[in-house]
Amino acid sequence: MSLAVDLVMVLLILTAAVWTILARDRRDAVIAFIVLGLLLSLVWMRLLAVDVALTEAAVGGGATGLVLLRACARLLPVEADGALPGLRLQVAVGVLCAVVGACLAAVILSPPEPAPSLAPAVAAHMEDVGLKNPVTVVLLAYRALDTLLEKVVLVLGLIGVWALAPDLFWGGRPASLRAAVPSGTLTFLARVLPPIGVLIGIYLVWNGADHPGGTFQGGTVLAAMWLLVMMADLGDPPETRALRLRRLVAVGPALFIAVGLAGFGMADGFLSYPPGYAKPIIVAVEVALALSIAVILGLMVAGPAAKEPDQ
Amino acid sequence: MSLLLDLFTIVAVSGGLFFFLAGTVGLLRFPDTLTRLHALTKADNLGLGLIVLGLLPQCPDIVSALKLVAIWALVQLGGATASQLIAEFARRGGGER
Amino acid sequence: MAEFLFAAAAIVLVLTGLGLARMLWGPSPADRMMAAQLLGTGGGAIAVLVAIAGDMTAVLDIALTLALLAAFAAVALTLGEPGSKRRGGEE
Amino acid sequence: MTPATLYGLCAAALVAIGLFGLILHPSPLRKVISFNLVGSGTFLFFGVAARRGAVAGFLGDPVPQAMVITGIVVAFAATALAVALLLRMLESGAPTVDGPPEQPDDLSP
Repeated sequence: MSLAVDLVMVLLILTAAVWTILARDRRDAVIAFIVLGLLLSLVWMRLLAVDVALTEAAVGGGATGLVLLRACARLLPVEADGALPGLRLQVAVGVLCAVVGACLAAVILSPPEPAPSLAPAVAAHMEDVGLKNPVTVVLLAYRALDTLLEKVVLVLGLIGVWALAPDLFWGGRPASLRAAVPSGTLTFLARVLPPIGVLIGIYLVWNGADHPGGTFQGGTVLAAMWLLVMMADLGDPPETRALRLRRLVAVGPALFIAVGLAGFGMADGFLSYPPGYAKPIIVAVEVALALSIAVILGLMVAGPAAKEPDQ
Repeated sequence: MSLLLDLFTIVAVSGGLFFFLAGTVGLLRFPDTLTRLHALTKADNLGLGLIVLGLLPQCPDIVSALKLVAIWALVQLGGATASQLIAEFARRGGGER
Repeated sequence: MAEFLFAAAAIVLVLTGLGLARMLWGPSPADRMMAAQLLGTGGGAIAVLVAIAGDMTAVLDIALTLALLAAFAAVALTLGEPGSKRRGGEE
Repeated sequence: MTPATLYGLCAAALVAIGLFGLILHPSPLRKVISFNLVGSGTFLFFGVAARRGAVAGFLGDPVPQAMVITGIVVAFAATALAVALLLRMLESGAPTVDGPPEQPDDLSP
């Protein structure tokens, strides 16, 4: 019974994946990709990884879909888009990809015994940190350096997006996200939903210490609400040169680095927390990170500056 | 009492499943975009609504029950807005080339 | 009771999964988006059923996130349309 | 066959399908989407490893799970950067299979 349900799920995923590649229109491909994100979120739930399911639901279905659909909107429709090259090449590449897939499948079918796991190592440190959500413990204590570097990647990504602005527009506002035709319904949604969404975002961040949830999930939800407001034309994207905005981008990573450096003096070294104070420090870092993630994700979707800065 | 509540859950959730069936059949069988949209909202409103209603007696605590109601309310809001937007989109011919 | 709720979740998955046929047939992007919309609602229903049946209240948060972002993809779809002069560009 | 194994095979298929599109699609946007498919497959791989490593009272090994969360966010950042790059490329008039760029008024001198 249970395996039959999983088979159905896999079948649906493969349908969405194949259609993502084969759809002629690029917008159809993006819709298929959004469907795939929803399905994957259910798969993560099935694999009992609730934290990941939350991330996939917020990022996979929401944020990535928005970026891709917005790109579609700015490209002219052309017939040739979905056209794949000749059949002979398709077969050759298909065989090559099938071989790669078969190799990966072989790895899955011959797993090492016993299965390797770092869970005991994490369990040994759960007490010291004082949080009950193992994933948050890994993200902010056990492998905190990874998380810090990932924040740096996010900031670098944003700088990369901003750097694509023509010199003339540097520091100006990104192109507006508003819908092509104004809609009263959309305005209504953008007035009603954000207060609720912000509450849920804060809840996810706060809940992340002891239950599934956390900075990414909460931050993404906050970013989504901001984007909704921008799409309904209730607020333009801010000028990228605004100092307050740049401070918000930097506050999370900066606090994280400061806490890391403080570890040299107050604990065992970089990114180690003084015993007994781990939980409050981690929660403070999480709050700052969530703010930064929300702003960074929102600005990455908004894109590079497309207008001269106001005088 | 517990038996009665269980019975209520089974009836309500089955009702929800029926409306999901109705939504899917409508989405697949109805002739044009706007009628299909009508079928879709049945799943949003009544499908999820009845399932949430049926699950309420089974909730372990009051917070879960409140979350269930919030989920339904959010889907109402989101689903109704999405339907409206999709309908406007289809009417303007955004669907066709 | 738990078995019944798990079975109900499986049925919702099959039903909303069948809706994916609309994603393949189209004919318009609006129709395809409806398949995604149905699956989003179905995903929320599956999450609440599994959360209560398996006594994993954390799963309710997944449903909450899905419900919150239910309209998001549909809003994004209307950003740019063929036939309109401006496609998400600047004034 | 356990569900984890089944999803592992699904992950392998996702990587293969994504790779196919990544190699064959001429359009850059379609390449970006295909690349995201490869990414999703890879993440699912990690999920299977996490599910198998469920010991010490955890439902899954939290280390791969945390890495997947990091990975999803980085993949999003990469997608956003790639899309911005692609749009800029079109606006600057570079000929691609995506056709001529739209005429944004704000870019006219």
